[in-house]
Order: sequence, then C-alpha cells, then structure tokens
Amino acid sequence: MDDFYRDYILEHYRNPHNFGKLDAPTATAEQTNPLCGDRIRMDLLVGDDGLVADVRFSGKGCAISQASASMLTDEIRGKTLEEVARLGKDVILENVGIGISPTRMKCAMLGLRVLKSAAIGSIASWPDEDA
Amino acid sequence: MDDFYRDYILEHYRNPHNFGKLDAPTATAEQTNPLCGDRIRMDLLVGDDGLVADVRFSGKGCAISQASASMLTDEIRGKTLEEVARLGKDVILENVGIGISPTRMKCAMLGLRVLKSAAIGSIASWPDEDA
Amino acid sequence: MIETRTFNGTTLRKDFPILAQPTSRGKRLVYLDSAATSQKPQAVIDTLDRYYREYNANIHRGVYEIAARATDAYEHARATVATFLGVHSRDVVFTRNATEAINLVAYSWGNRNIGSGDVVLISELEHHSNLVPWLRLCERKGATLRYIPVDANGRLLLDDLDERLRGVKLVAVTHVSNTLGTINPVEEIIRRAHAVGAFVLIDGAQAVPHLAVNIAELDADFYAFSGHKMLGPTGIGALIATHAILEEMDPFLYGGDMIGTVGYHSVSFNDVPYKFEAGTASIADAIGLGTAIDYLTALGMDAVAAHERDLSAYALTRLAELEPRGLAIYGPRDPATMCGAISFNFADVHAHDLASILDTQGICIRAGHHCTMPLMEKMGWSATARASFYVYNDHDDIDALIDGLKTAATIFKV
Amino acid sequence: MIETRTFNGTTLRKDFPILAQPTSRGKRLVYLDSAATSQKPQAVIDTLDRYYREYNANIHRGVYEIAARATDAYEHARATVATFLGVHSRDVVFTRNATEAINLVAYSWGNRNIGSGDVVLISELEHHSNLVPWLRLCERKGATLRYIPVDANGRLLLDDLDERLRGVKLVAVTHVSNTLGTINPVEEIIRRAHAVGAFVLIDGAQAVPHLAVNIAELDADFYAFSGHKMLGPTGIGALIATHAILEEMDPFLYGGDMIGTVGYHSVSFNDVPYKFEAGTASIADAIGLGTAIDYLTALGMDAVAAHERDLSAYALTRLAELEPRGLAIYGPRDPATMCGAISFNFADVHAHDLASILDTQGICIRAGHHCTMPLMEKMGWSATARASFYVYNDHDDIDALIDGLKTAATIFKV
Ligand SMILES: Cc1ncc(COP(=O)(O)O)c(C=O)c1O
Ligand SMILES: Cc1ncc(COP(=O)(O)O)c(C=O)c1O
Repeated sequence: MDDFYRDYILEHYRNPHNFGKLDAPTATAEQTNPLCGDRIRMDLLVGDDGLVADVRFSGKGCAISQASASMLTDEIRGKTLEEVARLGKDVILENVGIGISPTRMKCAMLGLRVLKSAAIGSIASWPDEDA
Repeated sequence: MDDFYRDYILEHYRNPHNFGKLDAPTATAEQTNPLCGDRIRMDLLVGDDGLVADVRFSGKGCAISQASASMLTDEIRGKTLEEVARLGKDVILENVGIGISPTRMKCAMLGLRVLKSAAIGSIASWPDEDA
Repeated sequence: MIETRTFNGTTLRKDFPILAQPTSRGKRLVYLDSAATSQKPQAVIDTLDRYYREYNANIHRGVYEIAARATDAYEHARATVATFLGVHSRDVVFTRNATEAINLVAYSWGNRNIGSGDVVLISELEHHSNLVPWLRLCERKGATLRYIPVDANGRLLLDDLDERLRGVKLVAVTHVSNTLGTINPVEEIIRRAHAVGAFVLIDGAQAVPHLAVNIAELDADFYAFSGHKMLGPTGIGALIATHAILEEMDPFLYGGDMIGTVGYHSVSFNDVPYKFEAGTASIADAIGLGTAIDYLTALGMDAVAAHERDLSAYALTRLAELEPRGLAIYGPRDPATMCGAISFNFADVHAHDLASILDTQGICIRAGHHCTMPLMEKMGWSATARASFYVYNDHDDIDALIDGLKTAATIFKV
Repeated sequence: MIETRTFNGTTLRKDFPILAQPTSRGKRLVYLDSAATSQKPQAVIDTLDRYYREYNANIHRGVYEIAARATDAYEHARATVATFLGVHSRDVVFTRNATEAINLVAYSWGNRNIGSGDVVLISELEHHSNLVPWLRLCERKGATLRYIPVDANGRLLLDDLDERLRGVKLVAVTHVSNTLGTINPVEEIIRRAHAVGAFVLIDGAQAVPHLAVNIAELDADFYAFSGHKMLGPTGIGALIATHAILEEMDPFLYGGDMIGTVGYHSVSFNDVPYKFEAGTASIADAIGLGTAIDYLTALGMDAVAAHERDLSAYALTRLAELEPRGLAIYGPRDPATMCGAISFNFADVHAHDLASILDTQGICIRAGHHCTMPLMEKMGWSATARASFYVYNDHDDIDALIDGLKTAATIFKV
C-alpha cells in the first residue's frame, strides 16, 4: 500500500487533469462515497457525433480517489456514452497499478462510478460490485 | 426439588383451602405471574374490628402456587390489613418448606403478592424482591 | 460443493460442549428446549473466540487491516444467510432477532402503509412477537386485526381464507408454530394473499432452523428469523424482504452507518440493506451465525428435517404409551406436517411441576404459554409442557423424557 | 470491596489477546481506534465462551437449571451496570447499542411527547446517532430542531443557553465528543435545562468507557451507551432512565418477554425494564458486558481517566512537534477537558491516505467524518484523522504513531 503512492499518483493528486466544471455539460453526476464522505462530480460534453468531446471532474478527496478520477478523465474523450457506461473496474486498476487495499477500493472506484452514472443517467452500482 | 412435592403440598394442591370467591369482599386483587401466566385472585373481608374475618382465593396454577396460596389463606384470619401488607417471604418459606428452586420462587410467592396487593390497594412488588 | 456429512443425533452430541458436561446432580443433560433457543456447536464458539482474539474492529469505515477483515467476515455472513435462503445479499437486513425484524416491518412499512380502515390478517397460532406488533399497529392506526382460525389440532382453517382476505393489506403468519409444531401451508397462503394484492410476512423463527427454506421460491414479501434458534449466537437475526419494498421503505433506527449524507437540517440515507442497520452491528454474532449456517449446510437441511421427523415420530409413539395414564398430546400428531415441537399435559400435574421434576433428572423442557397466550386461552389450556428437538437429540433423549414423566406420575400419585 | 489494580497501558496489553499477535506484515499492532470500538480482554472472551459451553439457555421462563443460571447471570449483569453507573437495576434497559437506546427514546417517548411547534435542542457536536433520530422526529412531528453552537476549538457555547432553551421540551447532548474528545459540561446543561422544565438525554457512548459516571448524580433523564466501546462484546448497550419516565413510556418493540397478558384483541405489558426488552435478548453479550465492567472496576475509573489524560497530554506534545511540518490539531488541546480522542490533519495528505500508510506499519487510526458530517462541514474539514486511546495504550503506541506520520510525510514529500 505504501508503495502505491508513486510519483505519478501524487502528481495527479496535486495537479489533477481536467479539474473543474463545464459550462453546459450534456451529462453530469455527483456522488459521495458513503464510507468517507468524499465527493466527486463529473461533467461530460458529448458532440454531435455522439462522442465525448470534453470532460471535467471536481470534488475533494484522498489521493486515491482524486488521482484515479484524474487519470480516468484523460482516457474517455472520443468514446461514446455506451462505451463509457460499459467501463469496468479494470480501467482503474490498470491506471493506478496494483497494491490498492480492499478498504480503499471504493475510493479508487468513486470517479468511475460517478462517470458511469453521468453516462447512464442514473446511479450506477459500485464498479467493484459488478464483478 | 422432587422432594418438595410432599404429601401435604399435593393435598393442598388438589384440595385447596378457602378456595372460591367472596360475595362482598372488602378488598380484592388479581394478578398474573408474567413468567408463566398463572393467575390468582384473593378476596378479603375485614370486620368492624379491622381484622380479617374471611378470605378466599381462586385461580389456576401449578402445585407450588396453589399450595402456597392455600396455606397462606389459613393463616391470615384475625390479622389487620397493615399486618397483611407487612408479610414477608419467610411466611411462605416456612409453609412450603425448603427445596424450592429459584426459578419457581415467583410461583410460590404469587399468592402472597396478590394478598399484599389487596391489602395495600395497589400492586405490591414481588415478595422475593423485598429482601 | 460442500460435502454433506451423514449424522444422527448421537454422533453430533460431541460437537456441542454443553451436552458433554453433566448437570449439577450428575445427570446427562437432556436438552429438549431448542424451540426456545438452540445449543451451539464448538465451531460457532470458536468463530466468536477467533473474532475477538484476532480481528475485532468496527466495520465499513476502517481503513486498516483488521477492520477490512471484520468487514469482509460480516458481509460474508450476510452472503451466507442469503445463499442459505435463496435470496440476494443486499436483501438481508441483520437485526437482533425475529422480534426486531417483525417490529421493523410494523414501524417502517406498517406506519406508512396501514391506515384507518385497513385490515391486517394474522393467525390464531401466532407467537406474541408476530401478534402484539400488529395489534398495536392496528390500535395506533384505527385498522382492524383479523384472525385465521385454528382447529382443535392446531391446523389453520383455510376454507374461508378468500373471504377473510377481503380488504386485507398485510397477512402475517408463522411458518411453523412454536407451541404445536404445525407446519403451515405458507406457499398457499402467500399465493392466495398475493391474488388479492395483500403483502405477506412470514415469521420463520421456527422454520429456518428445521426445514429447507427458499424465500424467493416461497415468494414472501417479508421473512423474519432468529440466529440463536439455529445454532447461532444470541443477538443476531434477520429480516429478508423483496428488494423493491426495502428500497421504498422508510428506515427504522437512525444513526451511524445508515446515512448517505447528513447536514444539521437534512439527511439522506445509505443503500439497502445498510439503511436499516443503524449503529454498531452485532458484528461477532453475525459472523457466528454464518458459521452456524455452514454447520447446518454441511448436514444438509433435508437431512435435518428427516432427522426431526424421525424424532417426532418416535416421541409421539412413546408419549402415546402414557395416554392411558392421563397424558394428553396436542397439535397435529403427524410427523409429516409438524416439526420440532410437541406440546402435552399429564393428568392433573401442572406443566410447571412437570418441568421442575424433569429438571431434577437433567431434562430441560419448557412449561407455560410459550408466548402464545391467546392460543392457550382458546384451546382452554392454562399451560402446556413442550418438548422440542434439534440436530443433537436422539432416541435416548426421548427415552429419558418418558422415564422422567413416569417418575413425575409416581411423585404426583397419578 | 473490589481490590483496585494498579496499571499502565503496557502492563495491560497482555490481557488483550489481539494485541499480542503481530499484523500480517509482522508489525506490533498499535490500536488507536478505541473510539470506534474497543478491544476485549481475555476475561470477557472467557465469559462468552463459558456461557455457550456451560449454561446457554433462554432466560426468564425456563424452569430448568441452566435456564436459571442464564437468567441469574443476565440479571446480575444488569445489576453490575446499575452499580457502575449509580442507578437502580430496574432502570437499566438493555439495547443493542447506544444508537438503539437513543432511537428507543425518540420513538417511545418522542412520539408521545414531542408535537407540532415543540423544540428539541441538540448540539453541533453530535454523532449521527444523536442527531438523525431527532431530525427525523422533528420532521415527523412538525417540531423544530435547534442547535447549541460549538466554537472553533470544539467547545459548546453556553452563554446563550437560557435563550436557546426557551420552549425546549428535550435537550439531547453528547457527554464526550467522539470526534474532538471534548468533555461537555453536562451537569450544567442538565441543571439549566431542568430549570425550564426540559427533559435531558445524554449520549454517553464516549463517556462511560473513559470517565467515572454517576447518572443519578448527573440527574439525566435518559442516558445511552454501548458495551463494545468499553471492553464489552458487540451487540449490547443500554438505556438508563428515570423510573417514573420509564413507567409512563410506551413500549418500543413488541413481542415475547415484554408482555403481561395477551389476548387476541388486547394486551398488557410487563414491568419496567422488561417491557422494553422484546424477544430473545443478547444474553451472552449482556453477561460479557458485566465482565467488562468488572474489569474496569478493578482498574478504577478514576485511574482509567488519569491514564487517558496522561496519554492525551503525551500525544498532544508529540503531535505538536509536527506542527512546523503542517500538522493541524483540532479540538480543545487540553488534556483536562478532553478524553480519549484527538483529531488532526497533516499538510495536504488526505486523512484516508494517512490511515492507509499508517496501516502498513500496524497502526490503526480512523479517517473520515467520524459520523459527525455536519460538524465537519461547519469546521470546513472534508475529513480528519483521529487517534483514540484506551486502557491498553501506552507511550510506545504514540511514538509509533509519530514515526508513522513522519513516514507518511516522506512518502508524500511534505
Ligand atoms: C458519541 C457517540 N454517540 C453514539 C455512538 C453510537 O454508538 P453505537 O454505534 O455503538 O450505537 C457513538 C459511536 O460511534 C459515539 O461515539
Ligand atoms: C414462532 C416464533 N416467532 C417469533 C419468535 C421470537 O423469536 P426471538 O425471541 O428470537 O425474537 C419465536 C421464539 O420464541 C418463535 O418461536
């Protein structure tokens, strides 16, 4: 777990990518991790071609939730909402690498859960519960 | 406990003394043992001299509750209500002898509790709780 | 696949430490009061011990290792309950016992769904825990409490059920009677109740320990039971309900762990089932219940039921020997439609006196109203003696009971 | 007279089996999360074990030997609680935990006594368990929920209390804050509330484990606490209340053991406290709580409090060393008026990350909102790290915490 906090994680934590809000998002969702109170909001802008043109996330939380949300936002431009809705926990695990403890899995998955909720238009289940 | 069921106990159980109701009791009380549902009613008749002139008990229950109530009624004629209200558990223990198990103490004390309630005019506490 | 263990009562006794120790008078402990609470196998005791020695921690919020282990074990126990009863984990709400589970429904679902003029239908066989909550709910709401009657042998009279179901919002019936052992035809009751749009709660406190129960197949809306009657620790039970109903239901107790977000003047709630589990749970006891279910699963619930049918049949035969001396047996008297418990009286010996005399011989039975006072009143019994069986009982226990009853007859000169 | 045992945290560690085992990474277990739940001494584990091995039976109704023994032990535990807190046994109602105790009051007393236009006064420091029940009661009844404010150091602002008490029916305040450790002046609050005829409930979940509490002297109308935070098992807690109030109060849960007589259409209830204990109780856990109290009594609650004052003082001093590196300590920062818990944050390291890093070193702390979300919001903290202490902690534990925090600082490059 201590080796989880690698440089690029801390870098994303302190300087998150795509941080902020969109003026006129096509889809938006916001959720709290009931276990810790961390909160993330995701705004999506979908172009006429049906592809994600822009994304922003905002909120407060631990390095794990912030860094995984930040890395996630780097990856979803150009996807369809269906593709976003189908994203699995593996995308997060690939991003953050191994070594995340089970108690922190919900932190890592928070951004993904919110993003999928935005895409689906309703509350998504925890990505780690889909397995 | 098995040696508790001596002949005179069974005799009182099968042929209780002072069993029945009074037509115009001066005081009456009826209670259930919440632990088993056994129920006893006591009727008292107090004369002009302030002394218990007559007593009857009724109800249904085990040999222990019925025999101790029966023996108790034999003893209280001629007492004042104050004396009845002050009766302690020893009067029962003397009557029924030793060997009663703690779980059955409430059965043995039911008649006394009801009698004291009748004398006091309100619900008496369990005689074994006074100790 | 779990390997099934063939067993009889005698071979299982050694798994239960309490049965190995003699009573204070040096007698073999003959425990015939499992309908009140069951004994616990060593495996369950070990689970509690291991929890407190190795990984005791509060659940759901702790980041550290033992908190993760405690959370996993608690949620694993929930999954074990779910699998055992054919439902999904998220629809298993842990409670203290069946009583709390039923009251949870009476408060949270009942307060919102039962109103003035509504009808709740229960049976004349009910345990106080599945009667008084409805009596009080109906009093509070100006609703009517109606009864399915019972015949002299303790069987529900269902001929007029459709008539009785008219206007009924909720039916609450016990799966198995704790006083008479009657197995009620709950599938039929649920089907006919659903046909008129009524909801159904089943009190499974005496069924889950003894029978293979699949709540999803039964199609019950609510199902309640207690862990301590099925080899588990005291302090844990569960309410199982249809997911959509749980989603809609108000929470019951409010506090830690059941909330989503809280402000000084607003609150939102956690997901089902957590929104019904406020405050620190009976963590060790829930985990212990999981082990109890593993133990029962290894025996196989069909084998457990068969074992108890055999004990009931043997007990009925042996008790019948005493009928000429004044023994009266109550209930269905049919091992195929009863389970676990037989009520009786013996001549004019009061049930409490019987129980006291049997106690001196190391035999534990229950005497009284068995928390079914109105049934006793209706049947005209001031009390009954009840012998109830479980996996660790054998024919020797029943023989001891019969010998004890003969001794009581001698003492009471009947 | 119980002989008092002199102790320090180090000497007590050996009584707690969980503290003797290394973590999976081979570290000494440094348990600093006792405000969430405490660890259990061998004596408590043994009590549970003995109950299930020797005398497990349902209570209050059984005639036989083990039922009598179980009943005696359960009622003896109630007497132990009563003596420990300076009240009479009959005024001790066993519940699952503090949360259930508070909800019991909100439902049974609150439903009848709080009406439209009434005011309930609580504090901004409350745990969700002493906030959400009142928020919901007020919503249900159209009553107003009002707050005693807290200053930046976590102290209640009582200057305007008399003003705030105007029209108040019930005051519900925590004795000790679980987030900041603040000991509230509950005597004063009770006195001033009683002066205007308000009832007072004290949430003692964090006080009873750590301080000598005499509820009769405090003159609280209701007092709630949990066994699992004071060396006892999970699944047991209590509500203590004035006898006259309990007598008048409606029951809460309905079912077995809490009734007087039951008919199909009428019911009467058992005496206090039994009328509040429906269904099979957490028998083993209640008896285990009795043993936990015996253990604490042998230490002496004044000595326990002194020990924790020492730990708080030492921890505050050591944590202060890290202030230049960005550590922020919250709460009163005065060992004399706090107890058991210290909240802090470290530079820009989120509390959850701190807790994860500490976990790898065998150190258990809590991170998050500590079930006081509105307080966190008010203070502007999205989360805090909390270290909390108990009898088995020593200076080594605090040294380990400081070392762990330094490691976290290195990892996070602060
Ligand atoms: C101040 C306070 N009140 C109430 C509670 C609730 O206790 P329990 O979860 O045991 O019901 C807690 C426990 O976290 C607490 O710290
Ligand atoms: C049929 C039935 N329902 C409900 C209960 C109540 O169970 P508990 O006391 O565990 O809540 C019992 C237990 O006696 C029972 O036999």
